Amino acid sequence: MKMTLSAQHLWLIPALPLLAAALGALTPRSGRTPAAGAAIGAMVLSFLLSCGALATALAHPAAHATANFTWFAVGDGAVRLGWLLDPLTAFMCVMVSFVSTLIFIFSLGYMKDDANFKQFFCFLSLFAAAMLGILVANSLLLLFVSWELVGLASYLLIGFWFHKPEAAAAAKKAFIVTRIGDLGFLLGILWLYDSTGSLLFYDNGAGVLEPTALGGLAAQTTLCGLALSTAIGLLIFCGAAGKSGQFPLHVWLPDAMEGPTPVSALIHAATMVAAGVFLIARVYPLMAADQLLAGVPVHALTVVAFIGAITALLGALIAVAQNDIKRVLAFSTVSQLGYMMLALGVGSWVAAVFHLLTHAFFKALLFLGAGSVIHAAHHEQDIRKLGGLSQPLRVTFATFAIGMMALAGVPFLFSGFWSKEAILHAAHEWEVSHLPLFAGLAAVVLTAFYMTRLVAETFFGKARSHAAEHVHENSAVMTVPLVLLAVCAIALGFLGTPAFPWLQARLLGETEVHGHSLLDGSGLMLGSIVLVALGLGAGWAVYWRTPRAKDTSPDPLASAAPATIAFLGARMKFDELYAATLGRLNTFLAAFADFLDHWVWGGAVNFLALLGEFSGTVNREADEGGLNAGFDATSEKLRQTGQAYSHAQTGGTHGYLRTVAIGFVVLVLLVMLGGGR
Amino acid sequence: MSAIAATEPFLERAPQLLRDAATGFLPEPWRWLVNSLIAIGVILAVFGTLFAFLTLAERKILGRVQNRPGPNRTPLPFIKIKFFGLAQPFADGVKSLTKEDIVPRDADQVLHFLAPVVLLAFSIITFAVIPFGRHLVPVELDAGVLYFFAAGAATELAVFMAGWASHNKYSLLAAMRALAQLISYELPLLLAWVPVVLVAGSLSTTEIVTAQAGWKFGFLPHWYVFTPWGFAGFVIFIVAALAESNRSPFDLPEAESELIAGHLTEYSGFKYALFFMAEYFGMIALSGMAITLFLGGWRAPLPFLEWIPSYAWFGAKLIVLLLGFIWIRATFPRLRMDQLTRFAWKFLVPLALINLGNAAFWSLTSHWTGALQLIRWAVSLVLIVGPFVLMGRKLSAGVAPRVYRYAPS
Amino acid sequence: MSPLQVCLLFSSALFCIGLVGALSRSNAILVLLGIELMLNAANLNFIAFWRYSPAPAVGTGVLFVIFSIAVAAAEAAVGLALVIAIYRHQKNIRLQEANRLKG
Amino acid sequence: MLGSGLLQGLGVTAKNFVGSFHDPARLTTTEYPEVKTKLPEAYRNFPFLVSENATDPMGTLRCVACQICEKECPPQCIFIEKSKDKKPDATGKLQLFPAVFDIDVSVCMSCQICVEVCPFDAIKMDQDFEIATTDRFTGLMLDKHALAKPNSYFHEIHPTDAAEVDGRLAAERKAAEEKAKAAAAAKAALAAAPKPAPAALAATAKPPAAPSAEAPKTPPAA
Amino acid sequence: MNAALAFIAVLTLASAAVAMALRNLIHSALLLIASWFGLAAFYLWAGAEFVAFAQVLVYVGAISMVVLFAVLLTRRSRQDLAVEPASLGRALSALLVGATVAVVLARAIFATPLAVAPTATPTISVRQLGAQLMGPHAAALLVVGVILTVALLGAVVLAATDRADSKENAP
Repeated sequence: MKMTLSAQHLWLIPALPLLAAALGALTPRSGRTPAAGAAIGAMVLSFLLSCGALATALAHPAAHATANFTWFAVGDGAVRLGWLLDPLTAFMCVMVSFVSTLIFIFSLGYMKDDANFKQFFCFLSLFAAAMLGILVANSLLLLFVSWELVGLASYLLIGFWFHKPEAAAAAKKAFIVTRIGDLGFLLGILWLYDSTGSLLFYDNGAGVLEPTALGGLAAQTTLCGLALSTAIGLLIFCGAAGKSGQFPLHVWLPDAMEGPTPVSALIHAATMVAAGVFLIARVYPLMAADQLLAGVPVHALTVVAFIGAITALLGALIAVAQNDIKRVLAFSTVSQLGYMMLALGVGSWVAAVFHLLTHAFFKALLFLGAGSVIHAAHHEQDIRKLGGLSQPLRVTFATFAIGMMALAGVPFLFSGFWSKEAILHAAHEWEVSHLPLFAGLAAVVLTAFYMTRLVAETFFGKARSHAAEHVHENSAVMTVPLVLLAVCAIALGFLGTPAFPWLQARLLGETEVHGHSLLDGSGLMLGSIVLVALGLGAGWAVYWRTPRAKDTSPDPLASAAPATIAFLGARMKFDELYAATLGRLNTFLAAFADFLDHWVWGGAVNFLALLGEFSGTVNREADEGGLNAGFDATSEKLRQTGQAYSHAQTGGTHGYLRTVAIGFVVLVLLVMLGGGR
Repeated sequence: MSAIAATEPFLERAPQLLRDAATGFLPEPWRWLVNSLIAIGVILAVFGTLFAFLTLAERKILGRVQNRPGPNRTPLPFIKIKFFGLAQPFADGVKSLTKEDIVPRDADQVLHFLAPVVLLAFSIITFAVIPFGRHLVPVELDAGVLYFFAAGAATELAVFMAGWASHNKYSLLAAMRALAQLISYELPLLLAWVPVVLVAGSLSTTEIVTAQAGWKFGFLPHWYVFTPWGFAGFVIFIVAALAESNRSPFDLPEAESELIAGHLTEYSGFKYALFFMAEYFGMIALSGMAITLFLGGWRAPLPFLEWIPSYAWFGAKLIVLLLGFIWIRATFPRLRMDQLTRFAWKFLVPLALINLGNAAFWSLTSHWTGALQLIRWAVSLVLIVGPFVLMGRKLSAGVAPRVYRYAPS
Repeated sequence: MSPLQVCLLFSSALFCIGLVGALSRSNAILVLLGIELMLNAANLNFIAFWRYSPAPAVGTGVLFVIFSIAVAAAEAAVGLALVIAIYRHQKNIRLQEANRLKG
Repeated sequence: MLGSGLLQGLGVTAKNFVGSFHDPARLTTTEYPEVKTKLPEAYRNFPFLVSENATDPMGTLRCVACQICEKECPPQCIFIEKSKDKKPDATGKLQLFPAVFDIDVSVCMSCQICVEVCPFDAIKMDQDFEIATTDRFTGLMLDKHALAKPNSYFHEIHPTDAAEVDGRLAAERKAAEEKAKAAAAAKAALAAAPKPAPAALAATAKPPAAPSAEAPKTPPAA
Repeated sequence: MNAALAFIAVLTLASAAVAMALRNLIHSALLLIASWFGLAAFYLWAGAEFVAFAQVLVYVGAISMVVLFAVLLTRRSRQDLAVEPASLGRALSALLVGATVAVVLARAIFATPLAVAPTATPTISVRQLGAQLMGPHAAALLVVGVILTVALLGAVVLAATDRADSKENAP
């Protein structure tokens, strides 16, 4: 029986890993196996549920099945959340849960001898839960909540080895930089809520992404002529840029490599960084709403496209000059994300999602392969010290090679080629400008080059360090995920080839698939194949042919262009730039605030205290002197009269009774004679 | 008098017919006067003889219980044959009349004479409201029950007078103890009949009796004694009645072993007999009221026994109750003063109060039918048995069960 | 002289007897009894007015008397308790000597 | 439970009450004047004089006025005057008889010494206690006539003693007769002629003597 | 009807007056109780049955006991009961005040127009009284209940014997 999962039960997918995380948190430190078991079990279960969701989504791809509910009601306004099920969600859920499951299994082996093994799995399942939360959310608010949880999980995982100072610093850096992006995102959300009154994407007609709201947003223009939807779209893009490590806010991603490799694989290759792209894909109608206004100077998507292009180029350039195996992969992720943003910018979010899915698999494969290498080489990460590992690490080398070829975009067999091809095709059709296309093509060459450099340096030639000499293949628990990922890296490509764009059709909601022949790609495909071959050839020529002798022997490229490589090696000095500009601004503002607090506010409070004391003394003086004397005189007179009356108090009951009787008589007489009637 | 339906059996109407025959011809004001005089006469005659034979029955039953025949000697005045000592009461009467009536020199002559008179007067006027038969209610009062206990309240006054007037510090002391007993048992007595009034909804004795009409399941009469709170109220009423009329376990005041004859020490001759007559009248009145309140007054216990006249039923129940009193007197040892008051204040009063609550619950849930009826019964039962057992255990906490060393167990 | 006036005369006479008794006797208990008499006189008034009132059904007079009887009972109890307390202090209950509260 | 003791008590009295009507063992009171209880045999009250038969009590008194009892009676409450003439006793022998035989019952302490010392079993202890009188002087001075009671009454109140005494007297009488017969025979033999004088023997209606199993005592010295 | 009223009035007034005049405390107490009976008779005559019985039950049953107990408890010997006559001065002043009050009251009775037709003796059934008591006067009933209990406790505390006192003010 095909297990189908309706929108109402969608929340189960993120809930299970969250439960596992909670379980992990509660079990004592020694409870290693239960925590791990719970995490993996939860991931497998949510993967199965995701398949069910995918089945329902594919049944009627056009529909956006939602299940909304009221979280809390304040006065007459109510905050409503909900779950959304459509092909985009389903594909992403399947991808995230599958990759997470494999990475969890991999980290069983990788983290085996780590002290707080239990926490690691707790944080991982927390992260997976948050990521799935983003995917299934039908409301920007719920999405934002999961977004922050993902940020928190990445901070915890990056800073997992908190006893290493640079890991703690990297975690803080990642968290702060993504927070800057999230600030923009939050402003966007607030503005959106203010203007449309609701944060639900699809709320049978009243949702934000539905035509009525979009029309309203697109119609209004705000400051400097921007359409409201564009302004909100740009703000949301800030969040996406921060999280996906785009151009201005990409600095944290390479440093995030301080965390354990499965973390890098999971978060900084497959899922978290993809969250930004998913977000833009999710709110794509909002971003694309202002296309209609011809006169409007800036489109949100054009900005996205250019940022994407710059990041792709920038990432690829820096990756070439990195010597740490994980840093190279980090920058390659930055450039690939640039590619996805570029695809979104040029109008084809389907290509972006397709590249995202394929990239997730082979990048996770590469990272796990790097992890396997590091684990085998006793935590040696510098490729200059490695080398000659192809023989001892046979499986790792094979899977790593597949990953490299997919990333580089070796034609036809590997998924990377097809998804990158789709992006370049979309960039080609973009009528605004062709700059992003050229940047993309340049990045293709560079990607192929630095990947071959990486493979050559690590796997070929002679082992250049003691650690590299006696290396032995890892256990099955680490190699099986690699093989699985390798299979996916290859197979996934065939889902979206131009001849049979099944994935694109399903994502767009069409039920039948009409492909077009490979040839009418106006030679773009041919061009890209040539560029890939160029990149591979250059890489082989420089690094493969004459592998480096010792770890200290100079890098051939560095010797060729020392200045640029050094500059690229230092990540284009962005950190120093930021420190110089933003850092100093921040310190100045802090100093100014301190001054204000001490002198301006402090002074006012002290003055008030002084005033109170002064009035107290004046009051005492007045009271002591004038008032008492008069008061005592009157009370004395009162006492005397009381004394006089007390003589009537004889103590004899008869006397009292007699006075009562006489009083009564007098009273009655008064009433009778005094004209009472 | 309510109109006498002609359909009722002859015996039922007999008393009325007799009386109307006797006073039919008189004009109205006089006819009422004569009627009431007749009523008074009848009551005094009937209950006078009942008193006489009650003393005899008491001595015979006590005898029989102690395995001795009891008085059976006194021959009827002129006929020699002696049977069962039936003439005994007349002999007692003659004896008490002929005995010398000694009055202490320093006694307060007026009070000394007044005490028995007041006591007897008040115990007799209590008979005015007891419905002896279907139409045999001497006086139909709206607050009949209250009248009954108001009259009863004056007995304490008489006891005090007796105690004080005989100028003897022992009898004064005994009077004080008797007063303490009477007062502490007046409360449970009053609290015992309040539930009946609460359920019956009226203070008039005739309405209480009519409220107990009818039978449930054909054989169980609607008498209040057959309801849990009714039975508890009946028991408390009887115990309090015993105490009020200074009988059996509570006969401390004139117990021989205590202060001679208590406040009656200085009395002899007919005044002494008057005291006894007052006590017995009190006992008869209280049991009459117990019958009216709890045993369905003059109602027949079973439907097919209706043909027996109502006053016969009242008489039968009265006899049964009085024999019960005598039976209790034959059985129970005398209670010490502190046990007596502790029993009243710490056991009877709280139990009566709880019983009041119980009756309130009963009347509030009167509309329950079917299964609820059982629940109502069960709750009412528990409401009474629970406190009874708990307080009972607390009351007899100090008293360990007697261990007879030599007597065979 | 209507019967109502007879009743009122009766009650005022009773009241004055109580008053005279309370004023003349020095024995605390008799003073209390005098006051008790005055209270009863008041009750008598209520019943008299109720008896001859246009709307006897509404037993306000009767109710008032019931409450007054209850309160009088409470008052008598407390008063006599006081008398006993006084007796314990000064071994006699002459009111003239019980004036220790004078100013 | 508080009430259980009370109910048990009532039960006991009820059982007693009912029992007293049908269980003879329960109702043991004998209504004295009409029903007299059987006095124990050894009960004794004041002495009485035994007369052989009820028809002529004065004539057949066993007492021969030997005044032993008068002398022995500790409180000296017996007063006897001998008679002038004699009358034959049971065995035909001429004996004196008391003219006056008074016992002051108010003084008698019923010590039974008179019975023990009386050789002729003439005085026995009576069981009649209903001798209250209003006149405490003459009323309590019982004379011969009041004291005499037939032997049959003696048998009623002291059956064993009576039987024993009668047995002994019968034996004596038989012995006396045999001696008399022997004497007569001897005299006959002597005088061969004189016709033996018929011994005037008052036929005494003697009840069949109890089988006197014991050996006949030697006749007391006359 | 007036005859019965007059008879009752005379009896009650006589017993009250004698009660106040007597020297023997017990006799005056008992006479006062007799006057209470007279009052109950008046209530009966007026038709307020319930009040009459309540009066008998409360006054004759309970208050008489309290009074008599108080009389007995506050004397050292039998002579104490023969209370010395009120001093002439006080008696006279008392009579004077009493007389003035009586005159004023009588004047008030005769002056105010009370002419009311003698209606038939109204009867108020206990059920009506009960409804009144439980209905509008329920609060008053509860308050009276509270007053009685407080008075009861107060009386007990006030009249507690010396033994308790000695224990209390022991250091």
